[in-house]
Amino acid sequence: MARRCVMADGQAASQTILVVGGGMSGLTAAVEAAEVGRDVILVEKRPYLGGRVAQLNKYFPKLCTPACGLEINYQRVRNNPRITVLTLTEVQEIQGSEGDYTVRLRENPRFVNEKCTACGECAKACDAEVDDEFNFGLSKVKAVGNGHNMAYPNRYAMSPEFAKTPEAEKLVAVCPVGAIEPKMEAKESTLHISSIIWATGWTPYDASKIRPYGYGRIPNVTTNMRIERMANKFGPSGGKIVRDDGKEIKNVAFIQCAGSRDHNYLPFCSRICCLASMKQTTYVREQFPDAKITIYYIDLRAMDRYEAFQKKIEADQGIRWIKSKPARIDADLESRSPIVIGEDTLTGVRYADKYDLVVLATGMEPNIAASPVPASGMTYDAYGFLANATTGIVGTGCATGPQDVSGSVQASTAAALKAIQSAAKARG
Amino acid sequence: MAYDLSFAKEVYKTSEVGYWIKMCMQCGVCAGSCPLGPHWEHSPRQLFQLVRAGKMEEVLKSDSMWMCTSCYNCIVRCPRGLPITHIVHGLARLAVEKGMADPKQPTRRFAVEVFWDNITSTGRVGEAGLTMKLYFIDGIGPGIQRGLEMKNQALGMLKTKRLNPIPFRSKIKGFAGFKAMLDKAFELEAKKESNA
Amino acid sequence: MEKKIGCYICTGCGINEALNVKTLTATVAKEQKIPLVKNHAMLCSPEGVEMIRNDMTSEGVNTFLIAACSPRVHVETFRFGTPMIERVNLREFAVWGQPDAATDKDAKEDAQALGEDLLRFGCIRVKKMNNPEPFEDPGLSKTILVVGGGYSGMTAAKGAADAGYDVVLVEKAVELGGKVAKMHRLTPANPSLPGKDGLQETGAKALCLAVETHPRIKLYKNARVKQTVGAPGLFDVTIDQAGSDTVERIGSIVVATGYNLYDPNKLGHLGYGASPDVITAWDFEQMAREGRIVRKSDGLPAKRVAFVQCAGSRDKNHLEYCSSTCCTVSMKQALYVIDQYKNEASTCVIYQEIRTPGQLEDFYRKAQNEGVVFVKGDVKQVAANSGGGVKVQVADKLLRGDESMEVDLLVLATGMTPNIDTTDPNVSSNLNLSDEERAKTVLNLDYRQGASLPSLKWGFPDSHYICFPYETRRTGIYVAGPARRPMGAASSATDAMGAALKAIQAVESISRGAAVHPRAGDLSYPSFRKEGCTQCKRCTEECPFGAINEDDKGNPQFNPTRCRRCGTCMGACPQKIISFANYSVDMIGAMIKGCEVPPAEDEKPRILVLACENDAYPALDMAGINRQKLNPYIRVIPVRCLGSVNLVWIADAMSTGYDGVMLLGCRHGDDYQCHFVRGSALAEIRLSKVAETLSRLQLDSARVRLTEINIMDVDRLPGLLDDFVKEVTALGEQPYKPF
Amino acid sequence: MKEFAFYPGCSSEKNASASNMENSVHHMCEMLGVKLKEIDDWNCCSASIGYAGGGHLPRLALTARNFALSKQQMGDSPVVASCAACWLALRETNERMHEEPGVKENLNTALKEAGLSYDGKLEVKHLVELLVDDAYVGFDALKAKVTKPLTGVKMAGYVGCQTNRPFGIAGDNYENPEYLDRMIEACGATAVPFPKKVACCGGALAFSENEKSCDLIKDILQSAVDNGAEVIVTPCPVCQLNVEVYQEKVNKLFGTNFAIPVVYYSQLFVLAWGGGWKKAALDQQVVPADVLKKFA
Repeated sequence: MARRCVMADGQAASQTILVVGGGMSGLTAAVEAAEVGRDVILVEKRPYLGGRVAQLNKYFPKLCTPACGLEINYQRVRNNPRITVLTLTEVQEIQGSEGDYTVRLRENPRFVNEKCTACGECAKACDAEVDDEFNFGLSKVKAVGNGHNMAYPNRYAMSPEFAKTPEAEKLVAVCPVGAIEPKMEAKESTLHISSIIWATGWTPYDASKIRPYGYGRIPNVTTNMRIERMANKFGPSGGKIVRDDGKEIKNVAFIQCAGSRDHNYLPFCSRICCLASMKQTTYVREQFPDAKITIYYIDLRAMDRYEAFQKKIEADQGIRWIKSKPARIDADLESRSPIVIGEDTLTGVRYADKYDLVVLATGMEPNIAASPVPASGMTYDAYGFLANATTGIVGTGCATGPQDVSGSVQASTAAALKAIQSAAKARG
Repeated sequence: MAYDLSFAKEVYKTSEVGYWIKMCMQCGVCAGSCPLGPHWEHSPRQLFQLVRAGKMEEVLKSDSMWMCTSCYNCIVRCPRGLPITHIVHGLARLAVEKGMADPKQPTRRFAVEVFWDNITSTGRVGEAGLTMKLYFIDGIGPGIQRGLEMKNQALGMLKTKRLNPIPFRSKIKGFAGFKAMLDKAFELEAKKESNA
Repeated sequence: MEKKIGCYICTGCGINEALNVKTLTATVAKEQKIPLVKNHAMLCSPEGVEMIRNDMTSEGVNTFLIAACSPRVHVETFRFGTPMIERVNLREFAVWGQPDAATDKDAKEDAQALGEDLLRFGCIRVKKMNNPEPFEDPGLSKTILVVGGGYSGMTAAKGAADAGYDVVLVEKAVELGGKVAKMHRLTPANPSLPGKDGLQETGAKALCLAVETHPRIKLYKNARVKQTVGAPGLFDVTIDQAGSDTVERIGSIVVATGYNLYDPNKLGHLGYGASPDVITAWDFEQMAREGRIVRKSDGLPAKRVAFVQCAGSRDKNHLEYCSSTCCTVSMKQALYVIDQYKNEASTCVIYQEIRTPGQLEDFYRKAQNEGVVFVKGDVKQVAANSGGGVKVQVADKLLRGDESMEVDLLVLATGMTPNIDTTDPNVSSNLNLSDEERAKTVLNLDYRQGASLPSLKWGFPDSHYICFPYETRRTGIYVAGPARRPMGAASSATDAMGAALKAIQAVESISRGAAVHPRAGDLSYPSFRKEGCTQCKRCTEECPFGAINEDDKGNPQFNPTRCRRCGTCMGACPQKIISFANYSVDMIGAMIKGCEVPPAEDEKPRILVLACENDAYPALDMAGINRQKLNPYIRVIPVRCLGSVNLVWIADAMSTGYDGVMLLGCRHGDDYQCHFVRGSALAEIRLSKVAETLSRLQLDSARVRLTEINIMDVDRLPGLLDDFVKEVTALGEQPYKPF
Repeated sequence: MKEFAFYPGCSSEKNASASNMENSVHHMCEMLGVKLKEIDDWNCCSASIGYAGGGHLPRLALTARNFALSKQQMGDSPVVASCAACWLALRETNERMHEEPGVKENLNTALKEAGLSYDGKLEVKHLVELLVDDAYVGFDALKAKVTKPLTGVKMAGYVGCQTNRPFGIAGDNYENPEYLDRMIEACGATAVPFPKKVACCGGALAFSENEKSCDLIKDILQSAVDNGAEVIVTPCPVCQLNVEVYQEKVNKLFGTNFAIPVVYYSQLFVLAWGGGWKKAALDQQVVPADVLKKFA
């Protein structure tokens, strides 16, 4: 992404729209606005676009790959000269008002310049490994890499810690095109912007905070997002859903509302988890045709036409649906299998059932709660989600509330119109 | 007729933190958390739904509340933040007040007939008196039998100087004020109930 | 302007090591007769780009053949202000995809042959390519028509007007406002916001006023759309207002016709009709609005009210889907009762699942906190009480038994159905509606494929796509609000804004002559040679977007602004008379024939792969990036969509001596992934008929295969290709090989 | 170190069931230089069983009186408790005075009868909270005093309920608190994995429905033994009493053969710091802690 913020067609910089966050919501807002004919600057703090969606194996209800829609959106970005993408970039400060914002950006160093051809020689030569954030720490990756194999832009980046080491310097000579620059520094820049779309998305709720479920303490208790990575054939286990000891999986439980709808953790409903678990039963079924599956739930929330997806999953006779929020998980130390304990509320029967694998359907923590919009006058709800009250700075996707993909796209398309309205007002 | 809310409204108003019962979403965490699960008839969540359904008799005659050991597992896990332990205690108290608690329920007897008297008669627990009274609650015969059953435990405690054999103990110094305070507290509590 | 081609071969990224660039250069210059060929060690570097730019001024180069890396990278690097550019993917296919070429002499030879063929394809393509002239029409309009003046319609109209677009709003009722204006209060959009946890004013009055007084909104109340003729940018919409017709020139359309309530008369099993005190949520809303919540039977105060969820919804005998808003609507209505009767109120919601997604969970809590009781169960029996009110028997799932309750009112939370006419355009009966039937449709589209919008399921014209929820199969027409999918007011407002944006995007794109999603920005559009037409109607029938009408004689009438540029018409045409300036049957045919097929005795088969550029091509590309060995005998030609594959190309391939043809495209069927809806499905149908052609040529039909591929199939793709090559080779010698 | 108001509770009285705790706590604090000043004329908190006889307000009034006395005698000094139930009653009363409408006012109306008042603002500390907190004592100091490390003894840290839920020691994880294991390790002993770490012993039900309680006690003992523990360590007087004293009853009911000593953390410290058998009150064990004898 060599391009700087040069506006096409000499459109006044003050009519440019800034989109913060390059996940599905931000991408959509950016391309939808650009395809109307507006100049858009899309900033993303990671080295690549795609956000959470890029980590998903499949979408519900079609069970299709998110990479397909992402590819189309990347094409739309590539082919549209009105969009400028700035990766590794964060918004430092926003001043001004609707139609006339001054925004300070910080572009963190990639340590690999735009000459990079993604040939991979540096990674081959690099011995240092770091936790693979993309795979939720399920694996390690080289300290220099492109993030994941579908990454866009497909350009390498180096971990900042590694860049400081002498090993990083050694890679300079390895690169055939002279792209490695361990001394690269952060850059600050200032932009003039008419309106801003805030689409910073979500982070999976930290399951280790849900103490009764013992994530991190009890073996073979995992999370739904980790299952997405495991089930992905380019994931850390080559597409296999696995236990930590590699033993066969015959009996899997999904625990809904793991952290959500719970005043101890996230009091709101994360909206997607019911459908995500239903979807994940198909991963399990595909890999383990005879596996027993249990879903523990409070209310099944397959809204509107997703109901058909629920019906489809319900047709799998190997799934038990238990209306119950499990009280806790115990460890069976010998078998390394978790025991789920609770009460089936429809029978009143208490259970203590052992599973080979327990999947916590964790919810969405809004990123915006930890990193609010660096502007004054913003309104947030009780959980840190952005209210859509402010004109000029428009929240969308999971920055405003838990959303599924198509809801995020819907809201982001709407956000593009609001941003354009701001520009229209600025024009007078 | 179910779901007539008059009993529920009474509980909301008069029972200790009873108003929290409104907030239960019937997830079952409390039931799964309770160590006395194998023994009770109604889990906390069931009691709450019965309250909302207006089933006064079923609730107040249930011995489930008396199983509470105050372990607080339900409180810390309840996703709706219900102070379940206290609600259950409140329902037990309501059952006592309405005279609907099973008179034979052993924990009720211990709590109401023995323990409270024991502590309020002097200001502090008299362990020997407490134990004796509990054993002899049904008269001399069963008392001796219970005492014999627990003989070894008592002897062990005696030997290790952890049981004072003399049941009599003196009152705390400020007993008069202590008593007046409790009387006032009971009076205030009764007022709250009559306001319902 | 005369075409001046410049070919630039990059020698970086291992191309120079793996391939004989001199020979490649000669192939372009001598064989393909493109004299301007240059090499550069790193074409994507500023120096490389500078070299090309210099040629633009000094040599007048205006058409570019970039033989370097994948077209999926460096798009912006090689952007020269013209669509007249072609990328030859030497790096991914002939270098990275041939990892053993560095060590194996045969493999190196194969890679070289592959590189040369790829260059030949590129050369032929640029030679056959013409600069697309954008479609223009002086009559193009940017006015947006919004049909429906309810909450969604008004929001869409105001949204577009506030962005500076003229809007025509048609409302069939005498007044604006739709259903929301007739509601007492709304559920909070986000109850977790400070001070917004309770019932909200509808705001309908203010919105109506804003719409009525908006200088950019032209309002037709008491009116309906009588007919829609034309195409996006050029729609002529006849609006019938109280019997008098007006024609408006319209650019794009938002349909926001809202919903209907499920007919409660079908809900006898839930007690409807058993007593006047069993009413619908809508009737209850009206009561609350009038401020008198009373029993219908005797007018006495209705303090005890029960609400039945999923009344018609989630029921295979009624509506199979969840109507999405009923749970919160009932909570809202229970709060009305509590608001009116305070501590005397007794409300209860009989439910299956409580569905309060997102922050709406706080509204559930709010309702509970106000005293609403929730009963999970099924209504078994409802009977009128002699003294008024009803007795309801519920199979109570939490108390695990039958329970009876007495209430003053039983409110059925009836589901919603889309207030729109939709049809399946593939069912021919829909095409032959009577004039009377056509007149009843929402838009009465003058489309050869029918007057209605195509539906997805259950009559909702929702998009099939997760990533692109506004896509419909009628370009420039977008649906918003509960007409599209069951949703409440807050979602409808967002949805309407999104639909308005898409409508604006459509008129802006059309004004530039550009396509909308998914080939956004494409300036090409189909043209056809009328004299060659046999009126077979395949193009008019198969176009997934209904873009092509027919005249009285059965000749196709193209509507470029309805077109998405997939080329399905081009693929359908047996006469090969439909083409784009930069994509045609002739062009691809020539590329196919341009491959240098070795004679049979060389034992080097050639397989033509026609790959969908959306998913299959990126998958092939990724395989190269991953250094997976791609079978060196395949020759990949990307196509816009498998729908654009004309069967003549298969004949071309066979007569050229290819051993087999493989079509790689998106999944079709129920969960299709084809971005042009039916392209890959149509290709499959066409292929089923190719056996005949092949047998005429004395060829085994196994030589041609369609395989569904998605972008994630990178791992299995090389194996699939190898297998196909093996199977085809096993069929024996292809008789049309050159000698 | 400053002096703290101390609420020992009924079981810590002379010759009461937890007098072994009180005796060892006394010596432990002496060795640490922690000064605890007993609140004069304190009364019973009614523990976990006062609800039925006392109901809501009278029950809370009991603790409010103790607070009021402490305030009168010791000003703003935090109130320290060593008994789980006493500490919990203090924490809870404070919390409910702030969170439940009317409670603070009503309690003061009642307190007025005894010539007292309380604003709900005194800080409450469990004795353990002083030990684990560097601001007061801290693990380093606990370790530094060890002269007779209890090397080689395997112990199950049994935290139980009320020092753990709902408030927890210094915010430790109530499903898997770690402070007790760390204390065991600080004494030089070995903490074994113990799944029943936070299980309930039946509390006051041991009195009224002993069999039900013994059911729970058996599981706790079994888990400790299964995991190789030679000693069970606890901070809670009810836990200690129930798990120790009813072993014989459990053996009778279930045909088991348990004889595992159950000691307080305070006893361990006194022993490990060289305080000897008597100061550690280890002579007050119903199930003798012979395995620790060699450290006396």
